[in-house]
Amino acid sequence: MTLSQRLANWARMKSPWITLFNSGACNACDIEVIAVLTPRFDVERFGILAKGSPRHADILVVTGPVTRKQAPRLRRIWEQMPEPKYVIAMGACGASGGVFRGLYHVVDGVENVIPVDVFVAGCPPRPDEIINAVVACLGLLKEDLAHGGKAWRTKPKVIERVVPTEGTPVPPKPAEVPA
Amino acid sequence: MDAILLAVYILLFPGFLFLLAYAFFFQFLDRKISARMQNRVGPPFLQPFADFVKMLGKEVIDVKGMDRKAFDAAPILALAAVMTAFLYVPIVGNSPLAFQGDLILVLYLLTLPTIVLFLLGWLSRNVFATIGGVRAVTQMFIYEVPFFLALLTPALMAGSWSITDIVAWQQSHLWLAVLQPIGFVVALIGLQAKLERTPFDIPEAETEIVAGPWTELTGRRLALMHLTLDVSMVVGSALVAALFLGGPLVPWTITPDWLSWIVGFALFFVKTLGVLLVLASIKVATGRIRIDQLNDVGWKYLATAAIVQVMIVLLMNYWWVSA
Amino acid sequence: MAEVVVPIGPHHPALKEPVNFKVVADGETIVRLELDVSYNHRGIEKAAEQRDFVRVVPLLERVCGICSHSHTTVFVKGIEEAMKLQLPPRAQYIRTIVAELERMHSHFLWLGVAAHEIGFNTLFMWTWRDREAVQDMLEEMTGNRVNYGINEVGGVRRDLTTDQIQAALKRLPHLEDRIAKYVDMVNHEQTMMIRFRGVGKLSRVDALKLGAVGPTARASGVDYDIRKDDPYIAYADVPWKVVTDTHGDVYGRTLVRIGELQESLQIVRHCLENLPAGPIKVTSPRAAPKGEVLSRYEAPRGELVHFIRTNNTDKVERLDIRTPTLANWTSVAVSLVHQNLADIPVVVAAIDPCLSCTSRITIVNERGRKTGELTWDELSAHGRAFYRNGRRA
Amino acid sequence: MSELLKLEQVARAMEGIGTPEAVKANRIRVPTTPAKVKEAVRRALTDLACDHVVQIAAVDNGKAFELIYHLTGPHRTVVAIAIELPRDKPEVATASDLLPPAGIYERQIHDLLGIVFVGHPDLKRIILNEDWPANEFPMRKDWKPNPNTFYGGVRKEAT
Repeated sequence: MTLSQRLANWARMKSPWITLFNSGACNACDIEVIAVLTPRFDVERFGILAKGSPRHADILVVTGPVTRKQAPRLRRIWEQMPEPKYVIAMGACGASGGVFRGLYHVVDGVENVIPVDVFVAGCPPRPDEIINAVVACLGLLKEDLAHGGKAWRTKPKVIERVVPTEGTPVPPKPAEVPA
Repeated sequence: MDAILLAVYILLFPGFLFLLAYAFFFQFLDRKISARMQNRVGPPFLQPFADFVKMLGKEVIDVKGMDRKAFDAAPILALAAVMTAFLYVPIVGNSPLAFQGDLILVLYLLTLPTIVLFLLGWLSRNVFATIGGVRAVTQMFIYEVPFFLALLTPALMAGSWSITDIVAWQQSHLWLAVLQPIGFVVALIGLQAKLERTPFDIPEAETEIVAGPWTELTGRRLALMHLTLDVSMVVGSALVAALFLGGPLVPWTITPDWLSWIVGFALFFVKTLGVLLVLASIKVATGRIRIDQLNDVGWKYLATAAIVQVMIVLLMNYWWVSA
Repeated sequence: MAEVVVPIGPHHPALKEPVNFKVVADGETIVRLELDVSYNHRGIEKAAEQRDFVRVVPLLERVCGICSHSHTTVFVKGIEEAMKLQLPPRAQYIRTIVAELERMHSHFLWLGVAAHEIGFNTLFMWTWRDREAVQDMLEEMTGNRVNYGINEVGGVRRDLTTDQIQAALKRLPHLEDRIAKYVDMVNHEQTMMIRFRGVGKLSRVDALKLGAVGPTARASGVDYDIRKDDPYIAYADVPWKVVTDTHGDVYGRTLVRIGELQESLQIVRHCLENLPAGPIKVTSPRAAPKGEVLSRYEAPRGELVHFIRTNNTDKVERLDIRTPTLANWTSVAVSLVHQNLADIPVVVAAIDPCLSCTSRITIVNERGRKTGELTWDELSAHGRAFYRNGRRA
Repeated sequence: MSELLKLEQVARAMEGIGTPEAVKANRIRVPTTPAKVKEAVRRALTDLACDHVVQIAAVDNGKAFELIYHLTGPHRTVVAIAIELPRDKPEVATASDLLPPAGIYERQIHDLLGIVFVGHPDLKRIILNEDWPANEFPMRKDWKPNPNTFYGGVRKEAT
């Protein structure tokens, strides 16, 4: 890689700016993300700053199971962010809707609205787990730059169905499992 | 001075490259001091440089129906204005480009970034940006008068409109900060307001109107505007250091030429750091005041203090001349 | 005279949670305020009807992250009242300790966020650093910094060991003088006094008429506090007093909250020192007899109410949650009219909105004039006109 | 902190409207009919010195809708005025002119249960999102989400 490429990569690794978006969460994750900025966990020493406007941010931290009213707004915020952008979905709600899965006003999980790069486990995840997630996201950024964009790791949307050989019992499709 | 030395002066040493490095160093120091005062660790040394390079690499987003060329040109104009202002401030010894009235030119060039901010707010077709831009101009009307008065009183006392002459005058007299304490305080507060830092960062009030005029800036435009703010912080503190704290000259003359340059630069370095320390502690110790409160503070206290200072200087001039 | 419609939210740095204000402002003063809050509605009340008493407690724990213990305690207390269960005193004391610790960490959090709203980041950093001490205490006792999961129908799931109690007692003195320091800082720091005094004023009559609750009402002289009016868990036999103030503005609410911080600290110390021995839970029957319970609780933000109707099954027939922030929205909307645009975050933060509990809306129309969307040149014309004739356009 | 209301006090204030019964020491329930609920609330505000609406609870018990107005005051007793509304035409007069915060509570009940409050200044959508179908009320016992209507959020093809 040329010198300027390496310099650009170094700079992107050293100053990830995050912006926080609460998509209908119980705000436990939000206060943990804000606790990350305060003296005990202080992320400014890694160059992480919390920016107000999505225009200035690189990483979008989404908390909560996306409620139906917040989904279009989450989509618009994600589209407003300038390229090399990454999304961290916080906690169990971000991954699958968590304890609110299946409720009538909730779109389970951030995955159904915007493509997500890093999931953080926990309800709420501890501040040091959040810092670990940002570091993992930076690792992902490093690999993406090496492979030139995210195409290499996005799994294909359609999952082909494996035709079972006869004799082996076909597992019932999830819908058939009695509720 | 022949052309090559002048080119080196403008481009290399106290000019373009040195100013960039010094601006990054100032931003690092500012963030480190305020972080330590808030009992946090604070950013690493190369953080401002990393932020700048990262912002350069980001995608540039143009809002629909925006005048692209003007939006691109505005940050460059602001940066250029502030950088030329730095050439007239004496750093090492006397600045070779000094002429009678360069103080007025420097003050004018320092106000250009605020007008550019207003322009950016207006061009970016965003309600937050417009209100931020209108607030930036309102704030400029308020602090500009006392700030100019406070910076012009040294010229009155030293009897010349060139910064280099004022610095030379202070070589033989007391420092102007001692002779004009009120002017010094008003200048510091005005500088804090010009750089839109916390007690006066009303246009960019992050928690009220997202990011004010900065909202629609992305990629290299944002990088240039951040750089403009850092450079204007360096130029502002260098100006206050030169006018009130005696600048880089020492009362007794040092024989070998290069040694006096080094001593001059060391003095400049220490004095600008002192000003930065004061600015950073003001930023940490106070919250943001509203635009109408700034109006009261600006006109009631700052303006009257500046006028009183001018009166005192005129009286002192009268007695010295007659005595 | 055209007005500027400023949308603040739902994604906005001042608001840690999604609320959307359509503020109709004339220059810097607010004429009309449209508030649209229901971004956090998840349908918890419907889900609660399908979960039995064991599985509904974790769900109710996550109605709101900051007052999670409040929601579980008020629900569990209601079910125990319906079942006519008699709880061992040790369980009541442990619930009170965790409740008051949660009030302390919530008020510390609020103090930091309120300072951040006016740009005073140093106090934000300091208060959140001290809050970590409270978080450590909670984590040692309940195993988690937030969402403690210590309540269940019939008692408490974890016991307090003596060294946990000693560790907690050792931390209290340090917190005490930190709180004292914040009291004199709020009274003497210039910019905070300018930005907090006289902002968002609410008279005693208005506070009662508009149904304000908690610190917002107590700052205007209303002395309603459920812990005193309808004592529950262990508040009856703990010596403490209701903190009220008469200023009625954001400054008054700050004083009330810091006063409550000091009271909570005394309650925690008292409960820790004379924690009664005995079992920590009692076995509860699976189903609750038919009945209707109005369970009230003093959450950090105000009076939280769970209306529970049970029908001889192990599930709730209806759970109606009325959260404190919902009651405060009307008063904040009224007290914001005529204020400055820059004061919105401060006044909104002053009621310490917990939007995860709330998802309601109100419209306050001050002079009822029609204000349509503004075209671009109307806006710029307004800007010039506004400043040409000195802010009287 | 005046002492608790007596049962006879409430009975005297509410005679002609409903017979109160003391559910608990500090909670008195007054069942009444939808037509007289506004009069009951007005009397509670004036005669019984209630000045604080605790909550308006709305319950769908399968057969009909129940509305319970909880009011309290310096006497620290909760006066609960309970009414029952028919399932087919659930209408009741609004209480938002007497109790300003009731404006919010009634709009939420209208959204979730479909009870119409006659005379409410603007009974617009509050709690559900913009493109939630208008005539579906999620908190009703007989409501089931049917998969083919679009309840809001981002349409499938947009992700």
